[in-house]
Amino acid sequence: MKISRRSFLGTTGASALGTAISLLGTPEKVQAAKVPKMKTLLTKESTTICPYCAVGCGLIVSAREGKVVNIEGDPDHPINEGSLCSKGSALYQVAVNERRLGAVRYRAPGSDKWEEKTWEWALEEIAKRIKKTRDESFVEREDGKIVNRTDGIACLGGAALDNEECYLYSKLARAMGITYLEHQARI
Amino acid sequence: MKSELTKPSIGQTILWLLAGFGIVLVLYRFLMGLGAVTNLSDGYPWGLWIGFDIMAGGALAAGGFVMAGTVYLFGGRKFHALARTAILTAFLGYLLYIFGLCVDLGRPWNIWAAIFFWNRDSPMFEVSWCVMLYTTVLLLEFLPVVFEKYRMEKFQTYWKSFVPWLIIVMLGLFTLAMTYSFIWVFVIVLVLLAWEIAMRTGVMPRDKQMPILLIIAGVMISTMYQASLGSLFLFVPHKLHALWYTPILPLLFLFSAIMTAPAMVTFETLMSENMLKHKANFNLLTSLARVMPYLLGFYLLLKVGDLVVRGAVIEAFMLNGQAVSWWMEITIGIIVPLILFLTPEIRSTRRGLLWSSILVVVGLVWNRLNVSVVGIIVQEWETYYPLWSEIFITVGIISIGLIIFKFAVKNLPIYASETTSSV
Amino acid sequence: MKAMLIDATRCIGCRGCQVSCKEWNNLPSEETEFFASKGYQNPRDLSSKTWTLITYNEVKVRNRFDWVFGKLQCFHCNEPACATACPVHALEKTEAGPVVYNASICLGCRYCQLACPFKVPRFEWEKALPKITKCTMCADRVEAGEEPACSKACPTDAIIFGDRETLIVEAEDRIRNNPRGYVHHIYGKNEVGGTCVMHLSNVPFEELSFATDLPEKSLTDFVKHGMQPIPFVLAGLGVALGAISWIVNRRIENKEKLHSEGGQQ
Amino acid sequence: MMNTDVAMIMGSNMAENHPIASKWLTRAKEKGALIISCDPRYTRTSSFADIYCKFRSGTDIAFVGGIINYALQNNYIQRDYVVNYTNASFIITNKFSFYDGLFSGYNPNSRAYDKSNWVYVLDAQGNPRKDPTLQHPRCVFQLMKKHYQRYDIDTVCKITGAPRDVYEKVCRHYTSTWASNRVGTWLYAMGSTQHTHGTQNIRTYAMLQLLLGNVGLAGGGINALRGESNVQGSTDMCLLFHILPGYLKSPTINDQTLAQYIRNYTPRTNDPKSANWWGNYSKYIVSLLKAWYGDNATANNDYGYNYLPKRSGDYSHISLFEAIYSEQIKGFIIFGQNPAVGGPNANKERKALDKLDWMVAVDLWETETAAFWKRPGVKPEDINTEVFLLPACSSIEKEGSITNSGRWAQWRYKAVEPVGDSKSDLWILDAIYKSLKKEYEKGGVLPEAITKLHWDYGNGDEIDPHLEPDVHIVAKEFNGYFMKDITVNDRAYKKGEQVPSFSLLRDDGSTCSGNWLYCNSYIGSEKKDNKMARRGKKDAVNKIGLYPEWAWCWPVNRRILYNRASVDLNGRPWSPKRYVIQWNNETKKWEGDVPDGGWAPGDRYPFIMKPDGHAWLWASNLNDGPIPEHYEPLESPIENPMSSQQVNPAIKLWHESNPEGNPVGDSERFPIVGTTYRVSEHWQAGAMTRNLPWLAELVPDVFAELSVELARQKGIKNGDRVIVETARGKMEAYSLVTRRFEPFHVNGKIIHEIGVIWHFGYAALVQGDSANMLTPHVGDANTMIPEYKAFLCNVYKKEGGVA
Repeated sequence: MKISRRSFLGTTGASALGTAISLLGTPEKVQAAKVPKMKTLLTKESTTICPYCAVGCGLIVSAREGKVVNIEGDPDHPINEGSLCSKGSALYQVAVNERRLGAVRYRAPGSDKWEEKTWEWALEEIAKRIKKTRDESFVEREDGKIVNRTDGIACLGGAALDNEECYLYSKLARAMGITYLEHQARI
Repeated sequence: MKSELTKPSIGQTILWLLAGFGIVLVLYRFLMGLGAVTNLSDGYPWGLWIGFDIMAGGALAAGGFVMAGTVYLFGGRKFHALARTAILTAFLGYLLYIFGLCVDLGRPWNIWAAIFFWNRDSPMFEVSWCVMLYTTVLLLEFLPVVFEKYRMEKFQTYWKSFVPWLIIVMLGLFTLAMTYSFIWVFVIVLVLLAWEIAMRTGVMPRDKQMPILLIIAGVMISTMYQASLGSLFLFVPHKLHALWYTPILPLLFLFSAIMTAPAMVTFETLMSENMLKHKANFNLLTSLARVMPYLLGFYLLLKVGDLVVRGAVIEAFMLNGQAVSWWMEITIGIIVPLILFLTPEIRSTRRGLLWSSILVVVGLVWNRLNVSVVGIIVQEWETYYPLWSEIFITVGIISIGLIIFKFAVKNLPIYASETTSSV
Repeated sequence: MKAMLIDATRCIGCRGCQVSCKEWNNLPSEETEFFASKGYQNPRDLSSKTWTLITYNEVKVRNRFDWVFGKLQCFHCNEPACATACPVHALEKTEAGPVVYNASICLGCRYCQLACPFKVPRFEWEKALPKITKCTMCADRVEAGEEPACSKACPTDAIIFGDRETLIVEAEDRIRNNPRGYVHHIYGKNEVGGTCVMHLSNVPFEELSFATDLPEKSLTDFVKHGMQPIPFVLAGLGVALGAISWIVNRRIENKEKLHSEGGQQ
Repeated sequence: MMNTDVAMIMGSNMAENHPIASKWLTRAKEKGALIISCDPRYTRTSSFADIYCKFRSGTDIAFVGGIINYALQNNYIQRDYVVNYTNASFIITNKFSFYDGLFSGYNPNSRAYDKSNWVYVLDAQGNPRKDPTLQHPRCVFQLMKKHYQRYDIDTVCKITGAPRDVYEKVCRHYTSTWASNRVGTWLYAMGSTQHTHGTQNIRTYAMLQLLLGNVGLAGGGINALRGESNVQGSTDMCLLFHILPGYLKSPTINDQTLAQYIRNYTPRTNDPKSANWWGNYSKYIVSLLKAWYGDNATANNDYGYNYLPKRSGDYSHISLFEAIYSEQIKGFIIFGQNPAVGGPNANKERKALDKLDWMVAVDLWETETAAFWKRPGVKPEDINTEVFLLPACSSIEKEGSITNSGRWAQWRYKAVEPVGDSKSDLWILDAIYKSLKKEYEKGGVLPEAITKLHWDYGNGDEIDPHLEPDVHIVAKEFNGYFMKDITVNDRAYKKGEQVPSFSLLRDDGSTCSGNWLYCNSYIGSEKKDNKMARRGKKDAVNKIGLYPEWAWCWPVNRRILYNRASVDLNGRPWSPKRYVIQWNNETKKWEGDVPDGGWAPGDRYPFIMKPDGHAWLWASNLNDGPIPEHYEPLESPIENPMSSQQVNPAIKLWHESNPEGNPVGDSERFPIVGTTYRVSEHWQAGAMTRNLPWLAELVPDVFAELSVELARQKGIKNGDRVIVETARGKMEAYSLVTRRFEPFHVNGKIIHEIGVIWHFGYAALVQGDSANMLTPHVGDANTMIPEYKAFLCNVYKKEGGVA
């Protein structure tokens, strides 16, 4: 009868162990997966309009500590209602891109490389160039009639500028007497 | 012996070089990522390493549990001499296997997670537990050799009394992990306890050296393990070629592993004979060989029968790589050795036995590669061939295994046991 | 359970979804080459850096030429094979619908890749500390009550997000209202037990390179019959092995006893 | 767009280049609208359309002329609309005739018409004579009918290569919008304008839309889908040689004084029912001059009129580059444009840059234009141009407004500081002006034009890198403010107060407004008065998507132009369910959108910007004919089947004066029609997209699309490297063999067409050859917009070039 007593003890021991573990909880559902928090939490949001085509979609820029965290469609905007094409969706990489120009560059005649320059230097030099070319190529009269124009300088571009910038560009170019003023609407 | 050590043979030099090169490649893999040393891709996430090292390696190490079972459970005591080799090979095999697994795993440092995060539905979870448990079992089975060598009788006594309880806890936990059910834990623990108590009380005979529970656990876990390697592929009815995909894949894996065990033991014994100039008991091998035709024949029936039942016979007669590979597997691994083992002239020579066994082993490796690599069809433009570095890492791991094996048989009483502990 | 419905008849192939996915998930770009075998499609396939991808399919159906755009991404199965396959629950289906990933316990065994019927999980082969990656259905956004980045970006509402049941009704309505304009099948409604990303199309789904030979039952069911017998086998083996060894050893013992007794006698 | 019944997309690949616009067509489609896509190539837009009709590049006039003929022959026209709101009933002088592709009055030497041969016959009061029955043989309607009789379906299909059955279907469906309650919209873009007859292309669309009564209605009109975010705004601000902000004409040598100028450009009418809005011309120009020269602009100095340059000739893009090439122009200032990729005959434009003394380029990136001196195939040491490349900041790093295609001016805010040392263009312009002023204060030629400019934008006279100009001051200036205290209609306005509407602008110097069209956009001194920044989400009552409280739309927030044409003579909308405006008989007021003038229905003609108040089916002011006629592109594979005039007789032929600089190819050597276009993933010359890794990934290489048939003929496989060659240059590209291009059966010949994307160049993250090395230097007869969309080329496999 020793046997049965031993096995009985063993059995009770095992079941006691089992109950102990079961009190700790059955591992029926192990929740190991984690859902991360939105990356736009605690960011400063501002709206903008897409700089690509002229549909004029609205976007929301989220920035944290002066760095862009996310750019996505503005769901309140009546034109795109939050949606964006591939270009609009990639706007983030316009803001965060190591290929962006971060300094004034100058290429001397005949040189094969860029040199970095300061704004002060560049603006002064540019003003001198403009003045020289304008003064040299200025036509005051043609066939005896006043024309007051600068034939030696051309201005191009602007379809990606803001209205305010275009306006000033237009104003400045005409004041310089430039008639060769064109931009992307022509091509 | 000494002269051998001072003047290593050419073979040994090559072995060391291959092992060293393998280690270098493994280091490179951990620095540069898997992509740097393998041709694996998202379409073929598993390649040579899984197919050969894990699938085939795991199956080849099955010699351990089959021989242990035969000797200690099924009364094949005359094979005791072979059992130790088999256990050593299996233990070594599993150590290398774990090493290989760590090379293949993308995040091996997380391997602990498998102990704590249970997913009983995952065949991979079962595989990982089986590997851990069976390696422990093999270690426990192997320890007496060490004790013997260093005459640590006290440890041996502790070991003998401690092992059965450890086994019961291990299997209990394993059952819990696989079922999440305390009823099953209770059942399993009860069964094992009953045997142990029966043995302790003398109701049941017990082996003097080996705790039977250890052997039973070894066989149980191995069975689970071999089958679960097959279960791994139950997930891919859409990816695995119809020649191989079958609901009885776990059974086929289990049976082919058992079937290969005698061949593997024969092969190992004969190889170590050559290597160590040690004469093995040839009669034992021939009696093993007598079992082989039955095993092979049954396996062939199982495979073909399965094809017929699933109506996939036609697939074998298609003109494609898979069909060719299937025929190679069947021919080399089953039909030819079946004929060879049935031929007494071949069966009774060392050379004949060696080559027949090799064919069976090759056939098994081929089968595992077929299931895990060749039979997987992902996208028409995606293919997989192992990169040279994959092959060299595999070769390197095998070389390390051989070096350690040689070291072990030289320094541990593996074959000596034949004389000291005849049963 | 939240889900997405993708209607190929509305898609214009602008790839806003593809880029917005990268934007939201901070995914790097791939260095690609012009991929000539399938029109404008690029990159060639999903990868650890590309979780969703538009495919370009030139199709001629019923004598009408059509250019149809398909979208590849995680299907977020109702019973995901990847999550079942994962030994450690590193991949898991959340109640909200998305199947999410936790790298901190992932072993990198890549069994999920093998198990997934849609070839979705991708591995970072080039990294020393790699991860499994895939579309998360923007689980973070969904958790916060927003829709995923791709469906939000879609200009033509080809991707819509909502409750799975509602979307199935919507899809059925679309087919009913325009029976000539659709293949009468909601891909993902029943495939592998149902998925949370469903597709509608005007051309057969195999033209969009979708797997059309998938079973209707969940892949997990295929594995179950391999996993469920485990405790029975364990218990059975325990009993059987013990019994066999008992019988065999007793016989041997008896024989030996007989032997020794006989010898003694 | 979502209000339409039929949408015709022609000359635009909207789904690719304006994907968000397709959002609204999808909505229309949901409501049952039919989408028609006409394009030489099956595009992403076509994939989304119900009907796709192919036609050969450069044959739009024939294609649409055929539809006009179909409408006229079957009487599918909205008669009330045509009679009352267009000049269909006007009688034309008997000097007009048309024979073999030429209108009367042609002078082959000057390649120009004497347009007096096309004018209206006037009655005793000086108003045009009309025949409301439209039966008079010389009325516009009958002349048109006769003209387009020649465009029968067979002829059209022969010219365009369109399949007959599909073409008929297009005609039938589109003209179905003649019914007053059905509306069709017409969407076009650069595919229509970039031709030697681009203006006439658009005219054809407009004529058809007028005949069908589709202009001025919600879901109607002809809509240009513009490519650049602010190309509308920059055009409103008139960065073009021929106009000043607000579409005022830039003075020419013949406008010696302000009075002369005003006289020359103020249209007159004697018809009391014509609103003749441009009659206010003098108010707008004087207000502009006041904005520019401020207190220095007085009645005594013609408000500074003579500080403005007077032009004598053509200064358009092509002429500009010809002038650089001939070394007339020495200095070049470029703000965010990349002609080395985007200009026609880009090789030549690049070479032209070598001849400059200096160039100032302002951009976010190092563009092909800025880096022209290190382009492949040249030695930097041979190029003596000085280049200043100034870093501009991106749109989210500054504040300001932009105007979209629908004329909505919307405000953008600054989210983060500019990258590195980059600055807003506003700051750069401000700084350049201040530096220049400093130079001219020391003297120079006509320094007053610069020094007397009114320029004070809130950051002082010194250049401070950290102080941005106040963009609100600029916005308030172009809106305009009162220069002195005045009282208008019993309401007193203080000096400095914002002008609330352009109807209050004056020509006595008491108001200023930099751009009269933008008057009403910024109506007070506070930031809340900036109507461009409004975010009201309320739609119009009948939900037609006007959102009158979102941002601001010129003029005076009017969302749909010529909306008085959307109602009949009694003020009842043609299509009541989507009315834009309607006359309420009880309140005697208009409801809905801001009407084009508040007069009661029938009191004024709806087309208020035209001196005769009617929409012009007949346009006697165009250089190349009062009604459109089909001519072949400059380079064409066939002879013009319509007449012996091969090309538009009124275009300037640059190759005749300089055959080497501007070579033209013939169909012997170059039998294939080539065209250029964009893809959704890249934008314009590519600097803004090819530098973004995400977009570079999508389209990493330049490619040429060609048909399966042509590929077979040339032995080209999908993915091969091919060479596309024209008389001007050659480029290398990947081939994309596709069934989306099909050969055309044109005039008994099989004509192949291939297309190349043009975004690529030798700078930026991903590079490739520029398609504009292929395109010719030739422009439209009226606008000088270059012909990018149709040229002749050849294609062959690059030896050893396999992908």
